Amino acid sequence: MQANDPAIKWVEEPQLGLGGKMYLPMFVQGLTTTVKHLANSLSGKAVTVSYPDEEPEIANPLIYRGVHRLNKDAQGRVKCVACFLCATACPAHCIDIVGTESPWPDREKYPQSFVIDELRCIYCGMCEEACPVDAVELTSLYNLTGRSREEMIFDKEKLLSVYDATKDAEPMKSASLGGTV
Amino acid sequence: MTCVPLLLGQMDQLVRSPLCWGIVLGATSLWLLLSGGSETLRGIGKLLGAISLLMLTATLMIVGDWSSQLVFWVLALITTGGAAAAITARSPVYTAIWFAVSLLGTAGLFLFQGAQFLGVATVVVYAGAIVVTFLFVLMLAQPEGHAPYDRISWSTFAVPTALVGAAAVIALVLTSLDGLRSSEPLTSPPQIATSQQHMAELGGHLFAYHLVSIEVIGTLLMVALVGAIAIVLHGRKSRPETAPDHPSRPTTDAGLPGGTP
Amino acid sequence: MNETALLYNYLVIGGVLFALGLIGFVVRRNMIVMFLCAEMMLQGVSVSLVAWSRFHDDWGGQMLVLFMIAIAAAEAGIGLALILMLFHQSGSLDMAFWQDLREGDQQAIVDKEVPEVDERDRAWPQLTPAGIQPEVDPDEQLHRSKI
Amino acid sequence: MIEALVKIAILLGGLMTAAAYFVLLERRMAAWIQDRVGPNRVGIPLTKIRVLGLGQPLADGVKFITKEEYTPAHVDKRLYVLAPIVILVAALATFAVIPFGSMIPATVFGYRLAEKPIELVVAPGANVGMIYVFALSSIAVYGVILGGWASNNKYSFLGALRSSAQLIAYELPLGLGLLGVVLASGSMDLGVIIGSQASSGIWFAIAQPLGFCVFVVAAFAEAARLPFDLPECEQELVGGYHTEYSGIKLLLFLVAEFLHMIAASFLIVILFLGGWHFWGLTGGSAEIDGWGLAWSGAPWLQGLLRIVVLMTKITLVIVGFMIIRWSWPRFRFDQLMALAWKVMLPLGLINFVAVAMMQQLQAVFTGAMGPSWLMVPIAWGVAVAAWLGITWAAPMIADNRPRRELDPWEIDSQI
Repeated sequence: MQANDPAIKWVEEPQLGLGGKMYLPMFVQGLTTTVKHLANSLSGKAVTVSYPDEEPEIANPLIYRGVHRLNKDAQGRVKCVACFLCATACPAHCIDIVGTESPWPDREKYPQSFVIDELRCIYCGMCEEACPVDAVELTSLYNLTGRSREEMIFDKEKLLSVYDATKDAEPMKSASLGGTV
Repeated sequence: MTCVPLLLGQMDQLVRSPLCWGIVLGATSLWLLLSGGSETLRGIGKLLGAISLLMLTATLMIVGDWSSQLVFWVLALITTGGAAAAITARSPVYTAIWFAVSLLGTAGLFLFQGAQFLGVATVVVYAGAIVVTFLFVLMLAQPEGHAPYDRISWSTFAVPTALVGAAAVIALVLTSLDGLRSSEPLTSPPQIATSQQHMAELGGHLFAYHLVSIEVIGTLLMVALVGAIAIVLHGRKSRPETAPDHPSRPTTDAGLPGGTP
Repeated sequence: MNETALLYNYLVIGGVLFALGLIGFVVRRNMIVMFLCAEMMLQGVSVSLVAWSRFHDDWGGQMLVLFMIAIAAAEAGIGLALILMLFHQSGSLDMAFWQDLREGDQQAIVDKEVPEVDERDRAWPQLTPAGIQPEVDPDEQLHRSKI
Repeated sequence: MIEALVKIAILLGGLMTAAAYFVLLERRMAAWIQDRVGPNRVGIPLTKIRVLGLGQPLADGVKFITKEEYTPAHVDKRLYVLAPIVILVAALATFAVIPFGSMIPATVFGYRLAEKPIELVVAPGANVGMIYVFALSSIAVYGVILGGWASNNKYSFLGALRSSAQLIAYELPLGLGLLGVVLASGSMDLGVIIGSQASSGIWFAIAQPLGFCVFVVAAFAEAARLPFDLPECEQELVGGYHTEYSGIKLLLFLVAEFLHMIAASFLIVILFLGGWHFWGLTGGSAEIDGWGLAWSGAPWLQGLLRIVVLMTKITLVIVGFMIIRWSWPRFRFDQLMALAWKVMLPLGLINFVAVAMMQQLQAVFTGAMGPSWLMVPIAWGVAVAAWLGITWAAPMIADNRPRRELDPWEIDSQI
């Protein structure tokens, strides 16, 4: 392709004004921005949160994606119906469900075991989106730690206990977001 | 040719001096190092070279009290040792580095003589600009730093001939300087070495007595700069598509970048 | 300090530098190394000149060295340009490529035997592998195992 | 002899500590400018007391030293080890001729320290002071170029090539900026240069604004600080010439870089910002003369004050270095070279010629050398005119716009 090819659309670079050519006004402009931020930080407006000393504020727990929990319904039963939608949706393949026939009349199946590997999870929230009965939810617990890999594999009991621990602080999203179940 | 009888006349005296043996040892070591032998031979050559350098340094005259003598010895060893290592190193990058070391020694020798400005200027101009530029080119041209033509010389006779010639130069210098050894010592330090206003005096002298030379040198540098640019530009334009195949072309190494056209 | 001894020593060192530069210039074939050897000869002369300058208590020697440094700089510029051009045309820094300027009745120098290139040198610019390749389980390729 | 050794010890200790704490300062400044807090955790070891993170340099040092020191298999071992040593030695040796204060009187509190007042510079009265600094800065190029080549890695090598080209190119404007000062003060001895500013009360930044600009820009480039840190730009060259280094060798490189910056700010302060001089505070004579009413009884106090003034100025200049680091993007390499050869070199030459002419005029009219207030307006006029001239010539210097009349294959021959 030649440079004078009519198919080429030439875009003119913007011309520098006098300030740009002199460099000095731009110099001062850049310096002013930097010094403004410096002064702001020095007067205590830095955005850093010194974590172990101060807890971060979670602005909206409803959309924060932390540790999972398995919700219980009004009778205290696990809400999950073992439909495998969350395991299918999970991009990290971290959910493992073993479904079995439900002892209750209002559903066909329930999870005999429901395991989430919190180390493999990427906290994308797809399981929450996929769940038709709003059984899996992500809480706003951010400080998830453990001493071994096994410890970080959460089974059904553990996930239910997360619900028990957080249900007062964070009511089920389905209710607050106008869900149907 | 007048030096031949002079040399012969002093041969007897020379053979008995460590100087002569130092030169012979040095020549042997250079021969071993330059003629591309095995690693063992090179090792022996290095050892002999070190010994001969020490011998030669020891035959130099005593210049002063022990501290300045020590400084002088170290500087002399750095200078000559660096130079010897530079011409025998196989990788040209090492050559340039050893040459820089030798230059640092030379600069030290200049400072030792009280020629402050020259000492520092040598480092700035030579070590700082020239050698760095050469390192630059070397690294671009020979990134791997090894080529067969750095291991062999022109022919079998090149090394001995050069060594004999160089030994003759050194022997000539030494014999013609023999008068200095026996003359009585002068100890009054000259004014140019002790001057407190070294730079001012040097500058004054330079611009008072050598003004025309300065102008000429300045012009020369300018012309050299323009010439260098002209040569490079010209060379770039007239670069042939394929280099003509020389019948006399020596062996090429296929591993070289762009070695075979 | 003993001025005579100083002069003697410096002249000897200057001579040695000059001789070493001479050897290198005659023996080596790399153009840049030859150039550096020529500079080494200049250094030898400089050392002698500074010594004479001190011995005679005269600035002349130092002036001359100063001019020599300037000339060496000019020479380096031109020399570098020439070497670069020669390198562009032959693809090598070997001086043996440029034997065309010899007399008509002279034989061109041809290398009888070339030292074989050290294998270590040959392999040198290669990068080392970044680590041991992990064993791959073929089953793992077919499906990602769940927990 | 003992005096010199003590001075060397103080200088080395002070420099190493300063380099360590400037690293901390640099990190915290970076954090503040980016609205963060920065390293503030490490305090006194084995206690839980945190003092603004002042233990951080110690922790960093321990980390660097105890880290695995990894030498890749493909490097040229000897040069690989030599490079950081060369660069550090060159960086440290620079300080031999740089004064870190004025003088200490021979007698302090009735205790006789020395025969005569102690000059606070390791090698006092070095006639070649400034050229010595230049010589060592050109030795430092070796460290960079050897490190890059010995690493046998294309990024390192590119970094080394860039670095050597940049350092050699910017040595010229650096020297030209300096020449004006040398011409006006009549000496290359840094102590004398401070003395001539102090006795006239005119800092060379005021007397030669153009030279000051050129020198500062070139000093930034010589110290390889942003916006001129092309030798080691992380985004393109993954660290440049020290990509392959780790452990204590890397530490040596980093310390040497900071020492370059400290040396550059020393030079800026000494050559252009009056060194230890401050109006009405330190006195104008090079000797400790007990100038001024307040200090007349305590000459040592005056000596101390001069050290404090000098160090304050240097710290401010270094803080300036750090603020500027976060204010501008890096130059492109051709822009960098164009700046050196097409902008800074002519400006330096203009400054040099202007200073020479002003000196001559001054000698003719007033018969006195050295800076004088008479010449300050002329100097500023020259500076503004030269700057406007460069502004006018800017499109010719750095025209990066595509040239549509050229065939792409011809562009190479047109450049």
